Amino acid sequence: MIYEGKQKIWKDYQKEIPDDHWYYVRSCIRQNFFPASERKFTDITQQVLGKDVYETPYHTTCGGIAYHCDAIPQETAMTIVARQFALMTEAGYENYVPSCVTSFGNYIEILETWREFPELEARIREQLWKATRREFKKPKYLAHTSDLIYHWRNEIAEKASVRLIDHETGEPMRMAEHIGCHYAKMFPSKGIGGAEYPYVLAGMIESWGGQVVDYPERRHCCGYGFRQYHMKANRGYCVSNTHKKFESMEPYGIQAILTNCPGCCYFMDRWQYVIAEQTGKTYGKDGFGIPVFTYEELAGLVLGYDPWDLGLQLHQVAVEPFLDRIGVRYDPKAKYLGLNKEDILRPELPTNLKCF
Amino acid sequence: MIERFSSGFHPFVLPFLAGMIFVLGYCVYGIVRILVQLPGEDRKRFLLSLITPRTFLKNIRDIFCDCLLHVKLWKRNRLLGYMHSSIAFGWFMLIVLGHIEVMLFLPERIHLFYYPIFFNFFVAETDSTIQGSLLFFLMDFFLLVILSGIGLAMVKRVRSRLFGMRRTARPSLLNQIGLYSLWAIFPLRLLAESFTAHISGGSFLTIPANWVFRQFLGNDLNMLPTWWAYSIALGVFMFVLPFTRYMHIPAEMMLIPMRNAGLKVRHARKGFARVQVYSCPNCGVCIDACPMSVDKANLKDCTVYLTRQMRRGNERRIAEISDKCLLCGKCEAVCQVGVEGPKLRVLNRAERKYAVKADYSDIPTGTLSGAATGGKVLYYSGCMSQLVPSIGRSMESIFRKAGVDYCWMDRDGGVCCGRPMLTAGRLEEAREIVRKNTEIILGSGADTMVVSCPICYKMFTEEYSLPGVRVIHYVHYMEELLAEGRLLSRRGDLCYVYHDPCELGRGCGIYEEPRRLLGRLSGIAEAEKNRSESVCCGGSLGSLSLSFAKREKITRAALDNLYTSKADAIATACPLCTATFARYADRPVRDLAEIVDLNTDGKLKPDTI
Amino acid sequence: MKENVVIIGGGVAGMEAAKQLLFLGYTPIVVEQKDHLGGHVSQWNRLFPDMASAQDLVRHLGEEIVDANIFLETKVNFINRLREGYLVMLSNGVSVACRAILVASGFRLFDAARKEEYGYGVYDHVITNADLENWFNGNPDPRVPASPKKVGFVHCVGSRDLKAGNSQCSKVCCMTAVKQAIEMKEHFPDAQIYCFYMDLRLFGKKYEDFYINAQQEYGVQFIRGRVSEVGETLDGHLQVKAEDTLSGKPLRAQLDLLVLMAGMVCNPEAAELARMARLEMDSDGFLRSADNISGIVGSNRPGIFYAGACTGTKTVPETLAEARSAALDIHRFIQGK
Amino acid sequence: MTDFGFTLSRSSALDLSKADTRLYEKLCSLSPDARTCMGCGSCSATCTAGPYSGMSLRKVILGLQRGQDVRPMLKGCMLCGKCTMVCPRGINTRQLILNLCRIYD
Repeated sequence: MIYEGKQKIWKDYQKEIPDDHWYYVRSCIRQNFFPASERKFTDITQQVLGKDVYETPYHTTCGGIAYHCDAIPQETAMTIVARQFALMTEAGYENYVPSCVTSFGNYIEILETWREFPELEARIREQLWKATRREFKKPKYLAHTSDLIYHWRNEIAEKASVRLIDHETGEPMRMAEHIGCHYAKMFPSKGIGGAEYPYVLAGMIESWGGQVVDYPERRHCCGYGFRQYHMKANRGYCVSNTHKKFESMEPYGIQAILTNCPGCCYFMDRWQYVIAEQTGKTYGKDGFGIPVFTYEELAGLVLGYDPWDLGLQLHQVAVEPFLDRIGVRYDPKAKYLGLNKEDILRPELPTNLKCF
Repeated sequence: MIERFSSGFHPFVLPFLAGMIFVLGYCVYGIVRILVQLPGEDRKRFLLSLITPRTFLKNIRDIFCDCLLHVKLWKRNRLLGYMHSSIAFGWFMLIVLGHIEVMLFLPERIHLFYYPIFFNFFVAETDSTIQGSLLFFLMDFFLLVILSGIGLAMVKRVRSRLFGMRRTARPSLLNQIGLYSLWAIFPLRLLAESFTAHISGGSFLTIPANWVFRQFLGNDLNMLPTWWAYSIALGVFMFVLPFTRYMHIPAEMMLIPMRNAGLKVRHARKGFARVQVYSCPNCGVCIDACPMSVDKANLKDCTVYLTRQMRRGNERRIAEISDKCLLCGKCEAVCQVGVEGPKLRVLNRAERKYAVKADYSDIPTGTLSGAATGGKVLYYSGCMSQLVPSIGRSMESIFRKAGVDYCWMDRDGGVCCGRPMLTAGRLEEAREIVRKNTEIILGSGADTMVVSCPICYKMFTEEYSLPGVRVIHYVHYMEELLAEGRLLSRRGDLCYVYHDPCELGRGCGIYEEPRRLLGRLSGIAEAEKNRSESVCCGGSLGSLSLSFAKREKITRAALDNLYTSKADAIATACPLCTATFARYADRPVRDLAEIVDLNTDGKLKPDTI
Repeated sequence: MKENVVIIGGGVAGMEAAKQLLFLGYTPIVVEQKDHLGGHVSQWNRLFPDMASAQDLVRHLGEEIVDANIFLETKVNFINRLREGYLVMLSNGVSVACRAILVASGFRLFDAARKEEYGYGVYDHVITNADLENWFNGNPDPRVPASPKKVGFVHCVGSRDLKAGNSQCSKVCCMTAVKQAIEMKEHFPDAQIYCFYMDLRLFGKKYEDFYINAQQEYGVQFIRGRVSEVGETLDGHLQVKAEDTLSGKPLRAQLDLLVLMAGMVCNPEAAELARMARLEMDSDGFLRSADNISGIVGSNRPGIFYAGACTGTKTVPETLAEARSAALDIHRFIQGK
Repeated sequence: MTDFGFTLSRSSALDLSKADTRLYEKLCSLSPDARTCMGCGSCSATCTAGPYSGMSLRKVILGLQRGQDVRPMLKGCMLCGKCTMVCPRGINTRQLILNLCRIYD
């Protein structure tokens, strides 16, 4: 691998990201999968970094899942998105940041479609007006939340109390990054680092002391696949894709995976359990899996947040071995205590995948 | 005549005697072994035929004509015929006359079978009699005949072209020993008898020679050495005989009765096949006949080399020769002895084991629904005809013109007839295909099956049992339609040369009917080599290993033969020949069906068809 | 005094045209940006179909044009239209008045790094056809392993690819791949060579023989399917993904070396020239010939002619033939016939 | 094994690096012209056995190159020789098939 070659490509794929004043929208599924991540995003940006990140409880889904499951036509998705933009316009913001990669891709796809077919945009404006009496301005800047964390990665690194370094050996942690398909595969120029060698997550890992490890199936889908997953009969196909990724990853000694997509994080975490149950195979050390983190979680960890406040107990794959490696202190007994310090019950332990 | 030695024995006869005993022993062993190898049914049939008067007489006649007089060879090439019959028949006569001499003059010595051979050494002439002079004259005469034959053989050895042979088989070392010892026998006999002639008497050859020799060799010291030499030559010849091509002499005498008994080759290496292999005289006629011989690389793949390699047991070469052959059957057609080269090859192929067995269970056999009911004609064009669509189209047109109620069995592709599989030596697979087709044909309810491909036709007539179905070749069928007036012929102005497809001519013996049919419709010319001498087009499915490039030479040679006729176009009756010739021919190539269709009208007016 | 003809580009087209113009009695002025003549051919090793030496061709042409005015490391600064003819200002300060200009600016090899998924410049063992020729010329390349066991050739890199900005076929790459595959097998007899192709466009004299030979004698396997992505394995091998379209199945292969058959795109300098001399560009990004059948070497401006790959992808013999044709057309133009 | 109602599906991908091509190489040593197949499909289009058994010589050769088991297809061949007639590369297809039927073990 020629690192300079990658740097050259990264240089070509950069985008302008304003430093402040963002209108923040949440992801549908993340709020259920990893609710703490979105909460911590606002914490980190607003409190730690002191940025103006605004959100409103009135925003809805972007329609992306329904669109990718062929449940609604694109025009419907466009009208939903138009309403989101209207909310942003009404709040007085012009920088739009969704927390979901599919939303991000959906917004970009819609904006690019409108650019190509202005008459469609006009029709959507009309439909939005008829339905809600709202008007909107298109966002001046559109970024994904991972773009923002990437943008502020060095500021986070400066404030960090933990680095992605094995505190026993001093070696950088070996980490893989996994980018959601809808982040840059459709519009490579809209992602940091492009589609083939995206830099958005790699940049965070590098800034925070870890080592990015490439493996042949890095670009492969996580194994969610929207409508494939939503049909139970097709889930074997979904998990096979994940299996393929982990098989490819296996020889590289990867200690954690960083993702920027709600589905990827969830499925790469959960499917490890399914694979372990079906094949008996686990991919981490000593029977553990490989923990899969969101960028907010990783940022939270290096900033010294309590792992259980970051919601790491909601991961299927045990995160403790990773935390031990990088020297994060935690109270094992507090793992299954809720925010109110009361017991939230314990999950049943899997047969093959080692968990706590 | 009196005996010179009261013992009736001299040591010089020992080499001959030993050789004779060896060869007789070998032959007895060989005959027993072959009889054992024959399947029981065949053995019984063969032994019965030997005592059946009709076949007995036929055997005698055939052996006399084929082995001694070489009648077939005479018909083909007089010079070669004379050469072979002079030696064979002459020698035979010497032996017969020798026995007559003994019986006449010293009947008590007839049980010593060296006596007739060396008669002149053992006797002294006391008075001359008419019978004696006549016998002596005949002895000298036949010796002269043999010597003339040997003289020709020597010339042939150096200048085979004078005998109309471009190529001859290269003899191996043992064969050379056999050859030279055979050549030596008769001059030595002449010398020996000549040296003895003043004692034993002689005739026009030996007496003058004796006089000449005595002029400068005043004593009888030369006598004994020449008789020794004569005996040794005979002994050597007989000792090497089983290991040389001269084995064909006894083997052929076994082959003829076996053939007359109606035996078939059933195993590549045993029984009848073995007799055939040993019967090959290595004359090499098949080399020139073989269409592959246009390419020097194939010269050693003719039948003569197959039999040689089979005698040697060289499996690699046997496989190579067996696989390469086009199975055109010409070597068999020209063979003087009747070695079935193609059949031996197919059986050799059949010896091979295949790990992947065929499975045709997926082929449905009830597919001809709505096909023929009684009286309907089933037409089978064969796989290859699909690559020459004009054949099927013409046949359909002919059927329509003649008002025939027909069903084209394999219009949209059907089951192969099985002959390619059979000739590849995969007999079980071929049988399976035959079973499938039999089911389809019998299930169709048709009573007549017209076959246009000679490959398929041969297969259907030889390997199928189709009770109630008349399998008819399309040439015959078209002739019938013309004869019945259902088709009206009209002469075209093209002159065709007819190429005999191997499978139709040599394969099925159909030579004249296509010519008769063609002659009614157009001008017809003959190529230099025609009928049973016809040259394979080179496209034959018989060959397993000949590459496309190597076939081209063969095709071009076959075309060159056809061009000798100066005809405007080539007619043939085989889709494979048509497709193969069309690739390189400089003039149109048409199948008979197409020509018939072009040059006939139906009884019905076209608009009512 | 002999009449000047400016030839822009000192590749084989410019050199051949210069040679013919010298013969016809003109003074060719060859303007070449690089410090040597011969263009791309001078970097090549052997030329199909006869495996002739590329260097020899360039050397022979060079020997033939010693009498021409050759300006190396020189660019055309601007071209002015005169009453009759043109005034060409060169970057070395020379200005030439001439009645005829021959544009022989050639092509540029597609930048294979732009097909990011193939990892040219990123992975250790990915090279281009040009890199391989350079290696054949005896120049060491660390990307070529000492004894590769499996080598892949990817056809159509930057050709027939809208996403790469070139929808045209580059015409020579298929044959170059077959040639290079054979040469690689000659260098590494134990290696298995794979060619990943979309269509094999082997259109020229004896090209098909090369193809058959590559299959039969060199055991090169041709896989119909475009490589979709390349990854690097732990031990430095390349993992290539494609669809084996003839099997209808996805296909993976681990290779030791991957050679990208970079296509031909128009030299960007040609666009600059076109702007200066008001020449028309064609939809394929190359200069537009007056007529694509009978007037390949003509332009839309009187006195300006084309030769070689500036009007489209060309083989070397086609380029040479066009150069001769252009020289003759220039002669006729100047003679006023 | 926990029953999830679905299982890992086997990858249909061909792995050239893992393909066992010994049989293909063996075939090529017996029938060198097998290498010259360019996948035109003439043989399959004309095949007598094809409609019954799915026999396709093109797929047989390709399958061998990819290390697949091609026996099921071979079983249907009747050796009729049409493929030999139509092959533009002049491959002796019948010999190829016979050789292949022999070398399987």
